[in-house]
Amino acid sequence: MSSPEQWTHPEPGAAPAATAAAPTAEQVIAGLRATSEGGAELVQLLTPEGERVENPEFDRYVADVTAEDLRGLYRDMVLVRRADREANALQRQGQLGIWVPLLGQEAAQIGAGRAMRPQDMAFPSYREHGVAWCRGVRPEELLGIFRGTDNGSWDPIANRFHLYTIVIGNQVLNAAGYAMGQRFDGKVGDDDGEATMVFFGDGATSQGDVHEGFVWASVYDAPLVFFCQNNQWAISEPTERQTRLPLYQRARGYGFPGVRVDGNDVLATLAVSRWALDECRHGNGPVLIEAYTYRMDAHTTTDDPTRYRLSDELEAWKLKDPIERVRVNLIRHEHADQAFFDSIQAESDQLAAELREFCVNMPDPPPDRMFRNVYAEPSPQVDAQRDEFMEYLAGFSGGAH
Amino acid sequence: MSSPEQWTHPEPGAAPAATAAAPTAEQVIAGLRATSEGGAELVQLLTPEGERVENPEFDRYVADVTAEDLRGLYRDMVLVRRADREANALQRQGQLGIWVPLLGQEAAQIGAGRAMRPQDMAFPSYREHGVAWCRGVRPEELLGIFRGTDNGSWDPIANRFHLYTIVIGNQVLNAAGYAMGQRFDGKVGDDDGEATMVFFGDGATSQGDVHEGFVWASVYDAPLVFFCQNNQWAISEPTERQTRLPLYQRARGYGFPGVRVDGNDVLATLAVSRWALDECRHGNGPVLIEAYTYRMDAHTTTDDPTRYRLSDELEAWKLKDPIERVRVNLIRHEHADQAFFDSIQAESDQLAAELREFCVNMPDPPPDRMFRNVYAEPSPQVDAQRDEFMEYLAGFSGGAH
Amino acid sequence: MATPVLNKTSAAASATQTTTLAKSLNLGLRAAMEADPKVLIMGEDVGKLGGVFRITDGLQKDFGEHRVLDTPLAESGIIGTAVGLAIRGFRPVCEIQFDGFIFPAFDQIVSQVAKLHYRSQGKVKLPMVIRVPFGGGIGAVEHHSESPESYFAHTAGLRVVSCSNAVDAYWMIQQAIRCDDPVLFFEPKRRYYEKGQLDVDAEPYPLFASRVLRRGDAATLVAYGPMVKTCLDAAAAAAEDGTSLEVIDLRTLSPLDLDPVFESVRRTGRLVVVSEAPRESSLSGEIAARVQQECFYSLEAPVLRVTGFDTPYPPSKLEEEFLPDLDRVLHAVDRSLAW
Amino acid sequence: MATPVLNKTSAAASATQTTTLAKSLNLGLRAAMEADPKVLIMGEDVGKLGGVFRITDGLQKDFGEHRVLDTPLAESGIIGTAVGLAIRGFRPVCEIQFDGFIFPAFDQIVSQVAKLHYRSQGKVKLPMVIRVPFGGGIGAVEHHSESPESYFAHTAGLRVVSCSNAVDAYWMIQQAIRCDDPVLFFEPKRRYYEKGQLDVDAEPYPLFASRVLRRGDAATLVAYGPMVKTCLDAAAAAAEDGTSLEVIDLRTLSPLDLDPVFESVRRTGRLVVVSEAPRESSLSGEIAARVQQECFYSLEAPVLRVTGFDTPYPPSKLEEEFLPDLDRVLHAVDRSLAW
Ligand SMILES: Cc1ncc(C[n+]2csc(CCOP(=O)(O)OP(=O)(O)O)c2C)c(N)n1
Ligand SMILES: Cc1ncc(C[n+]2csc(CCOP(=O)(O)OP(=O)(O)O)c2C)c(N)n1
Ligand SMILES: [Mg+2]
Ligand SMILES: [Mg+2]
Repeated sequence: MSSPEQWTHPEPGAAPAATAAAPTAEQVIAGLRATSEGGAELVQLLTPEGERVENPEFDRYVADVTAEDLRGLYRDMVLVRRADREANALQRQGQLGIWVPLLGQEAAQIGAGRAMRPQDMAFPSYREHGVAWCRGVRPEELLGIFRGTDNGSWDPIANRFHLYTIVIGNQVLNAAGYAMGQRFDGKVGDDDGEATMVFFGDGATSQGDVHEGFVWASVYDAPLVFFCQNNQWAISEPTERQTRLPLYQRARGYGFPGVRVDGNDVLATLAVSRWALDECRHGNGPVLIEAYTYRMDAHTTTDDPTRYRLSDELEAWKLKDPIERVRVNLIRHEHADQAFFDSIQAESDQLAAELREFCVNMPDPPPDRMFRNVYAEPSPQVDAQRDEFMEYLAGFSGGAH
Repeated sequence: MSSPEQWTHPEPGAAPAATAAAPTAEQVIAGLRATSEGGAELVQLLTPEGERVENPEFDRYVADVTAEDLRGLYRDMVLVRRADREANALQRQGQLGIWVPLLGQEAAQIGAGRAMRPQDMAFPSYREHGVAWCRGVRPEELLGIFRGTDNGSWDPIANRFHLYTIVIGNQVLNAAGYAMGQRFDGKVGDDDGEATMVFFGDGATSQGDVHEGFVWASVYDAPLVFFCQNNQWAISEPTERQTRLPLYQRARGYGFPGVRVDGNDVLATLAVSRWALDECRHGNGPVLIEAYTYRMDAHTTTDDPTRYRLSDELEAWKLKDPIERVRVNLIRHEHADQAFFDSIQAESDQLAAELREFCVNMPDPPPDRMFRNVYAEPSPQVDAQRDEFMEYLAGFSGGAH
Repeated sequence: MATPVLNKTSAAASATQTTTLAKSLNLGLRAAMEADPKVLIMGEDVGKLGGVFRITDGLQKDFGEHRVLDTPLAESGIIGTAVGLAIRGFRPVCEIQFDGFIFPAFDQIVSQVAKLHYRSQGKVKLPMVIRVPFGGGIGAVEHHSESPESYFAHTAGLRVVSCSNAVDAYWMIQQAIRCDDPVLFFEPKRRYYEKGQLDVDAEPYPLFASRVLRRGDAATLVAYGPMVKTCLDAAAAAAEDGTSLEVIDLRTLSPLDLDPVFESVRRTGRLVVVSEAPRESSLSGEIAARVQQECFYSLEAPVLRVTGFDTPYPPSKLEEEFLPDLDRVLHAVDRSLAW
Repeated sequence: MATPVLNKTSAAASATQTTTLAKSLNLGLRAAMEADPKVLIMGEDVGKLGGVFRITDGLQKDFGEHRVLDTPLAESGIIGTAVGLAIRGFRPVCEIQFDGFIFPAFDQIVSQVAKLHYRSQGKVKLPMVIRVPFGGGIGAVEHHSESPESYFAHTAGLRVVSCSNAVDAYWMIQQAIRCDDPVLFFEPKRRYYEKGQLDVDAEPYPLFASRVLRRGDAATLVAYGPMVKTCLDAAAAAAEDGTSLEVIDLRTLSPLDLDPVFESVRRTGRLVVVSEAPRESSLSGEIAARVQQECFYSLEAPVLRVTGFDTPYPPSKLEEEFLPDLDRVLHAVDRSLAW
């Protein structure tokens, strides 16, 4: 019973973790660790100050990353952040019903997204705008979800990027099944193997479906990377409401590796994700990655974080901004000059302008869209309801409705 | 990533655990270990040969067990086995619709059941006839479930033994909630604290509800002992279909202790269960116990194990019979003479005779029972259906129906 | 032209206050927690945040973390542990954040919550409330506008109610919490900010009773939750055209209290059932089935239904078309009258 | 006195064989797996054991563990991974061991299975079948005799069918597997051992069509799954008393194919709907609601329903009372005729 987790175990008579107003000593420690370095086992290649630190285990997975590649990662992060901010503004201006910000999670998503190969498949949650970008899904294609015109207009098969899933945890099982299929199709076992990456949050880890995903993937050796973005919050609930232990350790109980990576470090996330995907494509899946990051904005545009968290927490995390550390690193090593940064700035302004232009001009879907694609094969019943309704609408002499 | 589980990880290119007809090397090893001693960390105090072996960690939890106590445990096991066999026979003779045998799991259930204190609460699955016995539930009170006259006639509150739960995993969450309540009521924290024990099988560990039970109990420090009887099979599926790792290690990922005990060793199970319950009543819960045992009979009387497992597996386990080792130990230390064994034999015959007598005389429930207790408060709707139906029945001049 | 009872309530009013439906629920929960220390609130974000709709606003602050629990993120866990707490003697009030997220808990609700009292032959009571903000009309994303009430109305052992106005909200939530049976409590989220005159000293209307909200003789409209206002508006509009419609708020969806509906239909001869939920195998079908049997000789036209369509809930830009509105209700009334 | 079509089938018979409903399903699954290598079978104990009802007997042995998967014990996992496999291009056929155990998968079915084609605007098809042995009458313990079909019939995006005899079983399971939509396939477990004459060369009847099994003119009986035999028996008994009843097997529960029912009721003027499921907000109510609207002027009596009661399924010693039987069906027919 002297298991490594004992330290998280409250002392006899200690106040209950969840029922006492005062946190236990463990919670305080956990809390402090959370807002400091993220734990002893955090994999980090770029410090918040932009220093490249060595990591014998993972350096080799980014040994081929050139200055140009790093500039590319920087560009990705700047552009997705810009698109995110623009969409947020569009919501404020009534152009979108709601927006789910990715602010602060750019490195986690770009690092993971760029680690994926064309043949890989991704199953996102609802905040993966950065991963979408890497899969070739334009920000414009995300807007319908939040404007209420559709549920995502990209082609999940062509982009190898599944639709967003809003029901917490559901997509983890769907991804496990897809990855099983990759194995059944004989696409696993060598360097060109296929793999799947599924994205979910810290709160999602409590859902039964996520556990069952762990069980299925491990029992079937599915080439599946569980990519958990621990952004410290599930709406208003801190990670302590979901677990006693760092989440990457969950994998211990199932018999596959779990790693905690600095999710604000794009290079480290790229390296760890490449390693994990390689493990999977070679048949050694699944793997759990906990990307330790922070949700710098509200949960959604309808959320009010001031009700449940202090602003100094945000300030502490701003010092670990995912984009800033890359910028500093590029400058320090003279891998980028002002002209470069200006060009990215210009490109992002351009992107934002196009996004806005597209958004304000999005047409409303026609009423009969409601009845389309309920089934792949004909449904007399749905058709009858459609016909009756369209006839009813026609009854209004071109107006009223 | 050099986690202790690495050994269970298939080599690159190894056949998939579940999709290849041929088992992986790991599966063979796991299989062998399964039918041998149950793994390095198996807690055992009585060998199959009846030898008392020392265990620095757990001896103290049974230091007070006298020869009389041991005879008592022997008696418990013999009686519940006898009742189990009689019920099995009653099913064969058409007196019961089905029976769920506990054969082979007597030590696990009596060890756990006798470790519980009167103030503790138990949430069984559907095979816990031995635990029921320890909670003061007569075998007769179980019969209605299997004869189809009721769903268990004992009082779950008075006996502190919940109704059987057939939907795999459901009761684990119910137990977690009950244990949270024990804590909320301030009944946790000292020697007289309360605790809850929940029983489930190896197959159940795959269910989302069991995971969520682990999450809730750990986050709320609930005084809950998860007692998993790993009897090697979930109907026709071996434990390898549910997990890569020994199940007690599942606890690692949640931050509470997990122990594997020899579930065919009543003394070891008693010791480990007492330790676990003590941890819980003092506020250090939850704890996971994997009782490593074997389902010596069919899953139920409608099952045919010859379709999926070899008889020599059963033979190997017969050598580890839970009752035999205690008998040998009692004899070797001259703690029981023939008169004792004869008296237990007589008592068990008596118990079986009473059980049979009771069973064959069980009255069928009256039709209106169907409509009773659907709600605690009146339901005009159910009453109306009842009245209409009773009137309809009355229409048959005392016969036909 | 409200019902006598509503009038009586307002009449008896000592100190009436103007509240919204949402605020009434908050006040009702507070009153229930003050009245009984065994009442617990559990759910996602119900603590500091006060729930995404602020229905539990301020309760954790005033009653503590022992009584208002921010739970882990899993609905089966919320309901499954609430069952255990209820067995232990607590009266848990669970919040499901949105209608579309009750399904992970469906197994616990159908297999355990609905059956435990029956299985134990009454030895174990399960007094728990499951609050569900339901229905569309708020421009939300997927899974946030579902109307799952029929699933639960079809499940024996559960009680299912829905409030339609601020006054009922205050009383019904307290009555549901006092009920010794498990109650699914459906809250019309699009009506959370509708105002009402609440008199906390008034005599509450019984929980498991439907209620005539407006008298009329040309035809009867039956609805519950969010569609009640739609029907009242339709009746008001029809009145201007000289058509007097009776409006009945079901309030209790299981067990159904249809006697007032039968009585009404026997007078009007015509019935239109209005519900947002898809039509197939739904509560609206049940009402039509019961009425055509009980009022066979009184019906001058078949029972008509105005419902959501048998499609998934559409993207919100289309919900105006999906949801029954005043026009569709009156259109159905016209069809009924013209039959 | 079977329907023309059934006669045609037997007539066209080249090599008919006698099979049970269970065996027909096994043969149908085998044929489907031979026809399409993408067809997978997944579930608990479907491999070596062949399922607790042996419906998948011998399939793992002949098609291998890659195509017949003994899954971990979790229904959400079975359905959730099947969704992923279907997206990948497989055609999974999932077995839910008993009706009462489909609820842990309810969220995946309602939130993902039913909606993915719609959400993706047709870009992603989800061809999967969920087999569910359902209904009572086999003397089982709790949770093994449920009739949950109405939950799924109420869920847009799903197709729901139920076979009632050995011949349909063979064809319908193959048609369901070929269907590009997700299909809930309800198998009347108490009828697994009913025999039929199967001609594998015959022309199958369409999957999504209800079917007149017996012609009559006094009244119409509508049923599906296990109650079809009950109705045929009742009709046979009634015939001896000179009352000729028409019997319609719904076969498809969603989408409903009610035109044959309307046509029939317009002739007979009387309808009794028979189902084991509890009555409230059920499929039987939907049928009554639709018929009273479509056949308003033809009905000489209200549509009557003979169903299970609105109680949890009782201990098996009481199921004979709970389940509609020949007597209760004829009692309802008498009431209808006497109306
Ligand atoms: C099954 C389910 N329950 C509740 C919700 C409401 N909800 C949406 S997001 C969220 C919190 C998710 O937290 P986390 O998993 O950490 O992801 P994050 O939003 O932080 O990226 C909740 C409770 C939901 N979408 N699905
Ligand atoms: C949710 C659910 N799914 C399926 C079943 C059918 N079933 C009954 S027992 C069983 C196997 C359980 O195995 P395990 O958990 O190891 O317990 P054991 O029977 O071995 O004691 C299954 C699949 C069920 N009862 N509940
Ligand atoms: Mg989060
Ligand atoms: Mg087992």
